Amino acid sequence: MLEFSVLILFPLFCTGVCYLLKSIRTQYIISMFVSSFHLIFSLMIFIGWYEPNLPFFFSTDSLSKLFLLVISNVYFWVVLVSFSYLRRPALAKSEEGKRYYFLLLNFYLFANTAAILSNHFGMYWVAAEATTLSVAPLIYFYRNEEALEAMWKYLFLVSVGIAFAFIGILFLILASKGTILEGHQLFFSEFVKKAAVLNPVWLKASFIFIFVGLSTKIGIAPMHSGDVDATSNAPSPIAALMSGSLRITALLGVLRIFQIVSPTSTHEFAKTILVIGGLISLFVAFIYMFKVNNYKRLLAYSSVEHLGIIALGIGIGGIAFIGAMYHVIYNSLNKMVLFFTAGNIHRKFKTREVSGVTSVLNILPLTGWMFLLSFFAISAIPPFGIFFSELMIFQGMLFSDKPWILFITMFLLLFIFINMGKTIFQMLYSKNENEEILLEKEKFEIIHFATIVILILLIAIAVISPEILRDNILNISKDFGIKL
Amino acid sequence: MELTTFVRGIISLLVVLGFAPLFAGLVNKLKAIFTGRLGAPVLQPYSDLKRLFRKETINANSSSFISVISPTINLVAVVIAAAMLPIGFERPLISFEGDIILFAYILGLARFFQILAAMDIGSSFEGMGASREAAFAVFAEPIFFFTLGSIAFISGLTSIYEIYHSIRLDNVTYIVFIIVCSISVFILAVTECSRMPVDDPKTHLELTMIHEVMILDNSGVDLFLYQYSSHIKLFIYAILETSFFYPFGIRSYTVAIVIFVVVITALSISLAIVETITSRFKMKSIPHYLLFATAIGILNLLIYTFTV
Amino acid sequence: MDLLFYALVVQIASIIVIASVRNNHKASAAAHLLLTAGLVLGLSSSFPALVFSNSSSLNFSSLLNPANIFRFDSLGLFFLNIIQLVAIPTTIYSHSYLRHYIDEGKSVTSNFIFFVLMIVSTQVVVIANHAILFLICWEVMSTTAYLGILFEKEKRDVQTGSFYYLAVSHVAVFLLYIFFFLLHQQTNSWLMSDFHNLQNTGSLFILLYTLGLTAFGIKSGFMPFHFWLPRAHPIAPTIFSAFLSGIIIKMGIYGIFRTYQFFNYAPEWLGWLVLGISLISAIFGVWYALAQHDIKRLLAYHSVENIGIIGIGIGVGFIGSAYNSLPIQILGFGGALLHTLNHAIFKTLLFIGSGVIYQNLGTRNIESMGGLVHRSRYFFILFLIGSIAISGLPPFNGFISEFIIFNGFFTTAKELKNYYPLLMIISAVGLAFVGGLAVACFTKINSIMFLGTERKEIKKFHISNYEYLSLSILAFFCVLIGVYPQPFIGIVNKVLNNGFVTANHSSELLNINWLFISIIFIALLAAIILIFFLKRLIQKKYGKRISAPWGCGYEGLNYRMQYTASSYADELNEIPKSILVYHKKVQSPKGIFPAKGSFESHSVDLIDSKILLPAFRSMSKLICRIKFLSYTDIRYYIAFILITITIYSVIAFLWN
Amino acid sequence: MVFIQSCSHSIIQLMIGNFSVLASLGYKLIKNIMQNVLSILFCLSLFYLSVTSRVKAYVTVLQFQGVLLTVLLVFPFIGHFSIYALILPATLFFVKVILIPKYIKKIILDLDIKRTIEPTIQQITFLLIIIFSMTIIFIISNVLSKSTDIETIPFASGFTAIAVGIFVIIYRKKLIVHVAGFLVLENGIFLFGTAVASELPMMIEIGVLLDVFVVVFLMGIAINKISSTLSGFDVTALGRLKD
Repeated sequence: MLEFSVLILFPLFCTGVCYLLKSIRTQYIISMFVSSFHLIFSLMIFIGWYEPNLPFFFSTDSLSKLFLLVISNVYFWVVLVSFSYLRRPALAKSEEGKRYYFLLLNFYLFANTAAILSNHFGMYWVAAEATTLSVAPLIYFYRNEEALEAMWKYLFLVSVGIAFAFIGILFLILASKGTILEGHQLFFSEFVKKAAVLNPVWLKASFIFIFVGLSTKIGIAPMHSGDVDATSNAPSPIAALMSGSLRITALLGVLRIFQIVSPTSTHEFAKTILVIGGLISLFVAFIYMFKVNNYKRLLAYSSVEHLGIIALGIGIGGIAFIGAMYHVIYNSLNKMVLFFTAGNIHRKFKTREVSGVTSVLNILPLTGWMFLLSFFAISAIPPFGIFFSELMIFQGMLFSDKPWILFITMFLLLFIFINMGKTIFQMLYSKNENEEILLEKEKFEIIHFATIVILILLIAIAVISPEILRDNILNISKDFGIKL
Repeated sequence: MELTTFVRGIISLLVVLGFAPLFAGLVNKLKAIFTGRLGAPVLQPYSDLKRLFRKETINANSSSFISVISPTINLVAVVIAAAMLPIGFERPLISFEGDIILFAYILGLARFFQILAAMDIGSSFEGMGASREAAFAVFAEPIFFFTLGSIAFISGLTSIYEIYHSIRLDNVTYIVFIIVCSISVFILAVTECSRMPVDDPKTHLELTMIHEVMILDNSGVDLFLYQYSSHIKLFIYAILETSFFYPFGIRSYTVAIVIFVVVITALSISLAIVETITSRFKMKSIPHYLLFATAIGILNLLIYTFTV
Repeated sequence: MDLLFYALVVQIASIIVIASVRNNHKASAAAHLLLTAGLVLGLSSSFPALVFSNSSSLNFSSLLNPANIFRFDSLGLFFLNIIQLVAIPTTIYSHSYLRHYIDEGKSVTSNFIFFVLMIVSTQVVVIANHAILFLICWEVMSTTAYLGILFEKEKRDVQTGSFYYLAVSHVAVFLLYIFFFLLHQQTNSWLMSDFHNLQNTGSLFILLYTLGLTAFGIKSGFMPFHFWLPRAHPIAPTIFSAFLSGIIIKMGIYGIFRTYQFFNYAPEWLGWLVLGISLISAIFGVWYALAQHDIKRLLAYHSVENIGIIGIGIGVGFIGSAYNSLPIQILGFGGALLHTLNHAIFKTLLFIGSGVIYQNLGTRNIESMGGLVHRSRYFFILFLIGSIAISGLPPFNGFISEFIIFNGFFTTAKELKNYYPLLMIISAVGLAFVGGLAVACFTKINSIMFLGTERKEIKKFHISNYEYLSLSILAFFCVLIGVYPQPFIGIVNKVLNNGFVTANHSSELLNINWLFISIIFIALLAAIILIFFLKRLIQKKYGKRISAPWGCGYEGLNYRMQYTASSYADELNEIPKSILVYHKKVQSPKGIFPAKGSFESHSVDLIDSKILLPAFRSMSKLICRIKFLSYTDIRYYIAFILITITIYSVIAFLWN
Repeated sequence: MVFIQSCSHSIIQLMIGNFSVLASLGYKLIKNIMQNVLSILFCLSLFYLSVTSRVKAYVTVLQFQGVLLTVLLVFPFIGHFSIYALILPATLFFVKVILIPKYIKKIILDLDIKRTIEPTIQQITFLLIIIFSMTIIFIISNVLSKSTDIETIPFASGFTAIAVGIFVIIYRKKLIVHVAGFLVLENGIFLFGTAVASELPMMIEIGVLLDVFVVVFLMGIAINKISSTLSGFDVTALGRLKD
């Protein structure tokens, strides 16, 4: 029960506490407390120092352990920088938003953890929808037109999408009709064990609906729009949260159904669908990169691109699957840095238009360098982690039965890199003609500290390559029936 | 290297150095005769050199040390090139595998410094000459490789001495090949030594000159060195030409000297004839002329490769 | 070899020094000192390793080298030596270079850090044995070089130029990914030492070879992949452009050698392909150079030319390999290796020289220079040595390597007979042509920059002792390798015997009499000096004076009447006008009282401006027209869900 | 209209067919009949939805559907009644029949939204689209029911409701109508769920209901904000976010 209370009940409890407390500082302290506890616990569970035994619809396996650590980590950093973010002066309009900020964050943590630890599709669905609900008001944090529109679009699209995922779950029930699985109430663990008996027609339908439905949340094209709108208009910690953990939570649902599909005859079909989704995502990002004018949107599209790569990796299987798992970790870390630094840039320049941002490296040297480095990191330049994970995915692609995918991917990635680089470098280097920007020295804030630590983490995980992580990922791939 | 070979090599070199101005004088004399003039005596170049030697040296006030060392380098480079040439059947002073490359490149060194020295003055006349020299030299070098080089490639030998020794005049195709080669070398000589129709050494209009305009600001010993090295250079090409017709099988001094004198004279006559009957090309058409020579080389080579 | 490891540590330590010390000047001095010490230490460990010991016995102690991720074979050590040798003078120069910026109040810390990281990662690239380590260092090298280029990042051309570089590196590394994956698949190992004898890979063979050669060829700047060099080199800070041109593009050559080593065999068509591309690179590289007025851009094109010359050597070596002919391989590869060393030396010399000029005059346009020889004669002499060397003229090092390559041509013709002599003559003529153009080009820059009179007023022209020192070191090697090539030939021989040709160790670079060449060159130098002094004596006797130059009777000669670089090269540039994209703007004086006339010439890169950019522009225009998938209306978003589900269902329906 | 007639005729045929086959099965039969009848009613409400042009009618339809679903849920417990089993239907009734419609009505009143729905295509076309998709869904369901044990009519009706919900969203401009469309979709899923089986545990079902309610609640707030800040009630007000 300890783990259950720390991971799930405690955040829920703190949601209530935050509602009662007026002082944002106290809320922050409590949230910090919750998040650090959560992180420590996730880490302990991950390392194996603590063997969790969860009640009701919850349980853990290698996959959820890994994802729990990822989201917990993202959440921790987001909460850490949130307070300094909220104290920024330019947020007069969003006093109301500040009041509910930590409350919603705590609720988000609760919902997210519940989703990840759930062992039941119904539970997963409820929790995943709850994450949408907790994030939607946070998107509207700025209280302006764009944020409102983004929130509406996100809320609506994701709700519809997730409703489709529910249909998919119902199809899964149908698939189990007349088999020994009937009446097992949609527990993953049961389904995975005896997946072979499932009716293939309904299984396919189920996979399609769940994948497409959750795609709205993951941001797989062509259902990426709501996600992109939301990520690009949310405050940067929230954007980081969405890119780094919310998408991952949704991805978990797809992985679950994929895991069920794995031992069946539908496997190849599911893989093909994932590959198609991944390629379309890459293509969408590729198109967008030719006409960028909003740098937060750029980052949101970069998320679409990378989730696309992950989907590709999962779809290709083999070593690419392992690469995709690594990519999940690295991408979530990397996106945090990108969004944090983008938030700093936004604060200084007060615009999201690329054309309005100039000479970041001179005006905000620290942020600028971090931004540059994280761009390198996201472009798979070593020694940052994404290099390694992408390498594995590429390798998997090349030796799959469809090596041409690699060439398409590389072509698209190359142009994404070129165009993204063009935009980002323009922001970083071009001469400053905006007189209003004050040239004061950038202060070292907690957000800088966070970005530096995360970047170091990004290198360290890749270079040190902890045994425990590798074993875990190998276990996951074993669960998915992947032969290496 | 044996001492006697060394001594003979030295003697060959001295022959080249000694007779170089004579050849220039011979050409000038013949040319004068063909144009109906009396002309200066054959030994006039010697007197000229002697005169220059004793003159005061004047350097331009904008010039640098390049102008000072360039004549020296020029002479040394040309002399080293001359030391690689076989006179008669004797092994030259410098002869090793691959000396043909050194030969071409050492002349390139001389040219490099001559151009620099010309540009050193900072006058547009010298600049003009230097620019032309650089441009034409670019085309001259391929011609060299198409002629002498082609024989080297065909025979598989890379030393000038051995290359000439490999020439066999008993094959008809080979004779044709050699004759066309010699035409190419002739064109090369005309270009490199700034003779008609590429350049007019006797003109007095700065705008139309190549070689002469480059040394416009030199005098005294500097001019002496330049003139002397240009004589040597002309003679080098003459020897290159001569050696095509030299029967290397016969090792007799008498025959050697006779043939040498005869061929050199014939060459100077033909040079004089060409200089008499042609006029200088327009500057713009000189590259075409050189490309024409290159084309001859390629054609020649094709004929040879596919018939022999 | 642990010493090398410590040397790398010392080099990296210089980062800490510069980052931690507050006083800028002192920090910079200390850091440079430390870096130089580290490099010298490295050289002192890698040079004996290359020359004296048997490379198979070299290794880090096992603690530092888990799973054999490093290795020290002769090829790697050879390149390691080149890197360190060139890095030392560059570092020395860097000290005085960065001091200027410190004086201006600009922070140089980051730039120095990138410099160090670049040097270190480049060194690790050549000793890396594990393919992934190789790729990592390769990328770190490219990225730090990119960051270093960005020193004056506010400038527009710096942004584009550096970006070209980055994008091209990215393409290259993508190809390398595939290359190494395939090698890994073939050999089931990630260690380069296990990649060998791959000629039996069947259909993959051609793919592998082309991949490797293309990827590394892009990096080294063979045509048509050269376009990034003239973009990136001019805008980089001098220390980086020197290192880029001197070393980093050589890493591509290193890669090509390694690729060959993996297969240990090259088919003949490949030899011809490489030879052809290299000849084109060499000829048009130098021709493009001739049309430039920006000194660094010009030198960048010369890098293309020299890479072409190296490639010619490699091509000859490939042909030798195809026919299993030892002498051809030795001459071809040997010439290429030696030229790699030589080019690293003289190109660094020239780039540093151009950097010194740029720093003093504030311009890279040679048209506005002139008469610098009167400011500093010794500087000119050093620059001149580099120029003569790069033109391949005796008695300096450039000649030696070109000489070997020429010999390679001769030997190929001799060994293979048939139609080979003809093809070899054409190649030789091509190389000779390149030499001629190089002479034209370097006489142009030397005379326009240094000789004549000053075209623009020069406020100050100061060259520090560090700059002299670094230039002198490089010039010393130019002369040394030129005049006394034997030991260097010996090293090249060793490298060849230890990695390429399976011959016995006694095979010298054939029957070339290097001693003879040394004697000739020494005689040449001696004779020049002798005659020079004789001339002095004569002049003392007959008099010597200085006077105004001859102006056809016109007395008012001034600096504007000098020949310009444009006019100088015009005649030659006219010939391949369309390839050079050579434009002229002529305004000739007309009438009785002529107005001001002018003449300008420009050349832009054909691949860059006529193919690449238009292609990219039309592509982005086309793609921007795609409105699909970018609607703003939420109803479309919902419709997409429906459509996607329908399509997927149809796929499911059709699925067997 | 002829088409509708023939369509409904076939549906009734189908229903009667089931009726006669299952006549001997007692309780299960009654359940089946009721399920089918309710599903048909559900479908009819969908037709009404597609031809009406009043916003309030949407709310009424939602209420009606809520009642149908409640009945559908209560029905199985007629035989063995328990308070515990009534929690879910009660919640459903509360949420879908009382809370949400009231809330939507309040929004409509508060914001003074125009009563007509401002369709983007003609009503008749919309109806045709719905009939077309409905036919396809019924045919597919019929085919599928041969291989799996599913109740064709509730299954198909549920699916039709999902399709109608989507079409309402796609072809209507008003945001409040979008919300209604979303709710129709949810109702469809619910109906569909009951057709599939009552596999889901009650906790989860209630969670789902809560989620739906909160979604609608948040949407309501958002519409409020949109009308105040963007001064518009339909999608044309939402066009700021572009690539």
